[in-house]
Amino acid sequence: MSESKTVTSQNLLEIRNLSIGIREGDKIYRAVDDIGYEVAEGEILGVVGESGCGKTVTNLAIMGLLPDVLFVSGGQILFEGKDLAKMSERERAAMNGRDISMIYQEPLTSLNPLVKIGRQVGEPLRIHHKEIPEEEITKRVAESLREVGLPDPEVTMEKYPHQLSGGQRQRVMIAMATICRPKLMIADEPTTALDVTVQAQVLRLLKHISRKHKMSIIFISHDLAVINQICDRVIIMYAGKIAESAPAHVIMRHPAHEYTKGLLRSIPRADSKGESLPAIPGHVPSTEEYRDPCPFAPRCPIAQDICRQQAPDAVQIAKDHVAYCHFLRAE
Amino acid sequence: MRYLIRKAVILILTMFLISLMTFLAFHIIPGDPAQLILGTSASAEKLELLRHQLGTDLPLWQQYTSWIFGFFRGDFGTSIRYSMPVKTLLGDRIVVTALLGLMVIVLTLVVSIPLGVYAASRRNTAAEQVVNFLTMIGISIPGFFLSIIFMWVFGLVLHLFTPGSYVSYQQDFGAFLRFMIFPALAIAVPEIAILTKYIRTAMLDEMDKDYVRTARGKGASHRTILYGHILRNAIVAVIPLIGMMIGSIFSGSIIVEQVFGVPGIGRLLISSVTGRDFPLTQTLVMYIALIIVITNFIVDILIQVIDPRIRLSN
Amino acid sequence: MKSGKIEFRIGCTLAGIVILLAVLSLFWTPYGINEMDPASRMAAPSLQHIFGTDNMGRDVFSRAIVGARFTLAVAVSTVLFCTLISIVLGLLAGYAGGWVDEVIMRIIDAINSFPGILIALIMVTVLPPGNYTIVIALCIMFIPSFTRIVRTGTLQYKNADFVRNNRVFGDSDLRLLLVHIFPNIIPLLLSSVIVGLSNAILAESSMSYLGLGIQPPAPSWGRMLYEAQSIIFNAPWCALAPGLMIVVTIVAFNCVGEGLRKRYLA
Amino acid sequence: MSEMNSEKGEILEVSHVNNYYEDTGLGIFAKRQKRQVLSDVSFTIHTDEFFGLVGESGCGKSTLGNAILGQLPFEGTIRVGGMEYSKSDRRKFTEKVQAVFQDPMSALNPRMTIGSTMREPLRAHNIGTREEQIRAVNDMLEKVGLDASYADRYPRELSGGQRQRVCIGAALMLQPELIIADEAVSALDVSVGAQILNLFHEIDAGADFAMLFISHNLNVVYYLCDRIAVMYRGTIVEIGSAEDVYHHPVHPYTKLLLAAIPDFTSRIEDDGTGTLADIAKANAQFEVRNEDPEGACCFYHRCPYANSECLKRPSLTAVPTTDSEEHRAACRLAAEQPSAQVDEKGSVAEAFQSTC
Repeated sequence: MSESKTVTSQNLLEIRNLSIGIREGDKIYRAVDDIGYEVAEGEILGVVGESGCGKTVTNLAIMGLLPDVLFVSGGQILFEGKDLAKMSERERAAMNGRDISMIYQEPLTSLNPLVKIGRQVGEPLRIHHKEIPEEEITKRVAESLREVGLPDPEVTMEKYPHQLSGGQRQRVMIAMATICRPKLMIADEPTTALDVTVQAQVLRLLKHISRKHKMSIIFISHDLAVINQICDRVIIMYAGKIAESAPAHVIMRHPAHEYTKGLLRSIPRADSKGESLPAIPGHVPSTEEYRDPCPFAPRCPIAQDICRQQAPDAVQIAKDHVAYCHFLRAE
Repeated sequence: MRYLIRKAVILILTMFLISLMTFLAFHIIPGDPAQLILGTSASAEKLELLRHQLGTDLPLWQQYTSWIFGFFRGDFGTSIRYSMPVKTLLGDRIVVTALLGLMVIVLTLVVSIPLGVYAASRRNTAAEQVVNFLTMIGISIPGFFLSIIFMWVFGLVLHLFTPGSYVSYQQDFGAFLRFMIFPALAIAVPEIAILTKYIRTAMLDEMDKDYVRTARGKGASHRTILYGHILRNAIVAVIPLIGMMIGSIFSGSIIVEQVFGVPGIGRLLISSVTGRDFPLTQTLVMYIALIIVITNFIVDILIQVIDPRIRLSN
Repeated sequence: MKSGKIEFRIGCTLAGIVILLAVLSLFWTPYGINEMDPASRMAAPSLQHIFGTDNMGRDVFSRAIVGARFTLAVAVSTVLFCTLISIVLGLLAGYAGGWVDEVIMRIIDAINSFPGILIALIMVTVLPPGNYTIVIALCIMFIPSFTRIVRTGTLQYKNADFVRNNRVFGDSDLRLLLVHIFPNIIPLLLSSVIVGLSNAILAESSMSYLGLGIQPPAPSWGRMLYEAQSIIFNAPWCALAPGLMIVVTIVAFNCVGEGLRKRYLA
Repeated sequence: MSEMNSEKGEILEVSHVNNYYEDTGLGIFAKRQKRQVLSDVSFTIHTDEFFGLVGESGCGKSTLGNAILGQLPFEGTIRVGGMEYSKSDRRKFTEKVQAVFQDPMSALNPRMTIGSTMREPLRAHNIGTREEQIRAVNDMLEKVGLDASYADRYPRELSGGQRQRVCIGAALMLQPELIIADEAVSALDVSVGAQILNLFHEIDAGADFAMLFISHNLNVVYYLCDRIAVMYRGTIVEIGSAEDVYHHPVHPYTKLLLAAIPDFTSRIEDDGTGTLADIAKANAQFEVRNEDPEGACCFYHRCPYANSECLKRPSLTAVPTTDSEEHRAACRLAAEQPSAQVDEKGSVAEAFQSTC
């Protein structure tokens, strides 16, 4: 689909024609259908989409954490040139936590309820850097907890997950995910379960750590406003395909794809009080339902027959702005 | 602390209910025990004498209170069939059943935990199916049938032990153990099956939890995740069930002691039941029920201490 | 769930065979259950005597299938009787909560602290041995576990969103209980009842073995095993036949119960 | 419409409602604490008005919603259309107030068809014969944007948005005067949520009913509601017209909420050179001081403007505003200065940073 670009600066992560299948009963469906995108060094990439669009599945594939019903059915996941999809379980495990790490939406269930915070945060170090002595690990854990803004880390280390608030637990997750200074962190809706005031703090923290350690982040969310706060570039996904990809300020101000426009218009804002929102009709097709070549066709205001016959190609609208629609012209 | 007091009050209340039920069962329902023992043809004076001896001529609540206080003082009344104080009858029989119970518990834990963990770690493979099939069979074999099979195969065919040749633990502890391993196994097989199934299910539940995905995300090896994270949580989930095992072990021992001729309180209970020996049966029933209630109480406290979520709920 | 289906099918076929044999024994048995043929005492299994004969020359197969009838009858009546009581107790304790729940659960805990066989032994001491006594005894033995299952189900659904929704619609508590909560508990209850059936068979045969369950001359698996114990060496089939029948029946119902549970809860 | 309510009469009266949560704790070491959830909550909703109740999780807004529906005990009085909830006459009360809850996935009985679930309210109040009920259900299905064919389907065959439409339809079957919507769009995708918000507009035009719209999202509440109350730790800290509360907030917590909501105008900028101190300073506005004196203003432990005067819990005092609707805030700042104009986000954030 997207032809491999001329060799630019070595991208940290490159996804090429990735497809992920899902086994339901004896039938196999496509959860992710032939997508491609890149993440540069130190860049924060936003991945936006509604439920069932494949945003989480793609990133679980990068981490090699796909549950049994899901499998990579095609394409490559190149991390620093090495294809993760072809790696063995052991090689992947060696990279997880050291080069790539992940934080999740529900901080409470993501921590082991019976193990103290200090021990869990230090675990990546014990796994990947066996040479570091125990006191040094404790020191690094304390430093890491302080960096994520937790007051008196020595006390927090002795506590159990259920004794911390949602915001504190998410900070512990960030500390755990950054203690080995990985090059890429995947954040799967990290602030969705948090209060808006706590969310603001965690977003600020993530941006700070990313810039300070030149750590790229793939930030997954369904909330465009949150994405706008923190991301450099954004990818809009719909029903397993990429609809549009562009820098954040471009997506927010002059989106090209009809779906992105619909999403932006669906969000109630200060100036839309009173009038009815121009919402997108219909609902997202689930993996079992039939999906047209352009999956947005049934809900798209400008859809024609061609959309139901042939998948749209990538249209290069601007230097860093690509959209997949038959009715867009390259600049 | 308030929770502990509440739990203790419930314990005492339950023990009171048990004593009430036992008393009711043996005093109200059967009508006149003297009549039942001496049969309908007995003369009025003999009945009167026996009633007096049994104390059944006193008003009910008095009988109950004297029985309860007697029970705590260790005076369990005299057995009709053996015409000697119940206390001496119990004596070493309790130790026999206790040792048997201990052997069963040890056997069950030693076999079930590794088996359950193995089955869970080999998820969706032939090995797991085999373990499932074995546990299914294990649960379905009645204790007495298993005992008869053991007696036949190990005793008569393989001559590993001679059925009916019980050796008291005072005389030769080694021979005692060699003999007792078979009744212990007969009781343990269904317990092993049940506990293995519970451990496997608990492990599988934990495997789908988010913190396991986090651990894999940290690059932890399959082994560290299985034993470091999953097993620890699974054990905490399984402990309450171990409390329930005590009850079914007692049931098992009642039958197996009878088949193997092991002089424990189980066998004594059956002979007292068939012989309609009320004071003896009543005491045994009360004794066993209390032990079970107390062990459940201890297991309940044990869980509080182990699970930090409960111990440190702020 | 594929594995759920296999267990369910195996369970149904085995259970079907046993039930068929039990029903058959109502009309026809190869030999009279007490018909002694002194000539062929302790004969090995052969064409005339599928399961061989015991030390009194009686046909083991005939006695086994009649025994199946009695054992199943006791087990089924126990489970039915006990399920009815447990549904009432469980729904009440789960929904009413407060002291009602406390009282019921204390009684349940007390009964539960008697090991199963013990309750049966007490009942048999107190009431004359016979089929009714054993049914009552087994019923009391199983009330605690059944009531707990119904109570947990009720608690789980009592605060479910859709029950709260219907309460806001104005439904009475009774209607909430019977129309909304109970239908959702049935699948779980059904699989536990069937597993309960196999436990009842296990318990009944143990009691009959001790001579406290189904009284002779009616044959029962437990009693047959007791009688076969003494001649186990030279006529093992007398013990193996009823024993294996018990195991097969219990495995059958356990498989059916497990299959149902997996299908509904998967 | 019952004539008792004048044109601008109250449909819902909540006066001095308090509610305590008995935290028995699980462990043997846990002490039995009594935690206050709602503290002295009073407000009224006019007939045919959309009233927004906004606050973060745990502030007691859902507790209040359930208290109004009579689902949990409370001190103080709550009257809906002049009638207090009493267990004995639950049916009469439920004719006046109905509810739509957050999670459409668990709001419908999985073993019941959509049609019979929607007939449930009519059955409970035995209104009409079976045919009339079925027809009423089909009409309602059209009204909420579905069609009669959905009546004999089961909940598992519907998407989240469709199920929420069914819940709204069921809530409207009895033509109640008040609907409590507790986070009705929070569990839905953005595009589906917008459809539901539009649905609320359409049905408001048709039938006239009041709605108490509970949500954690101030933008959604501002979009949909005429009046808004902001809640923090069980207390109403600010109440007024949507315009006043959203554009002229007075209470520091409301300002903090507005500053924290991510929007499309501002972005978090950070070049990574900042030290830990800078980060702490930037987050200062959200920091929690540990002194939380008894009886003081509920926001005392986080408020940059707090002083000795705030040790006595302030009551809702009127704010001199241009708008006719009454605008009150539980803060000493309310009376002193006209509602500070919030020109752009920066100014509020600076206000917080400068004081710590």
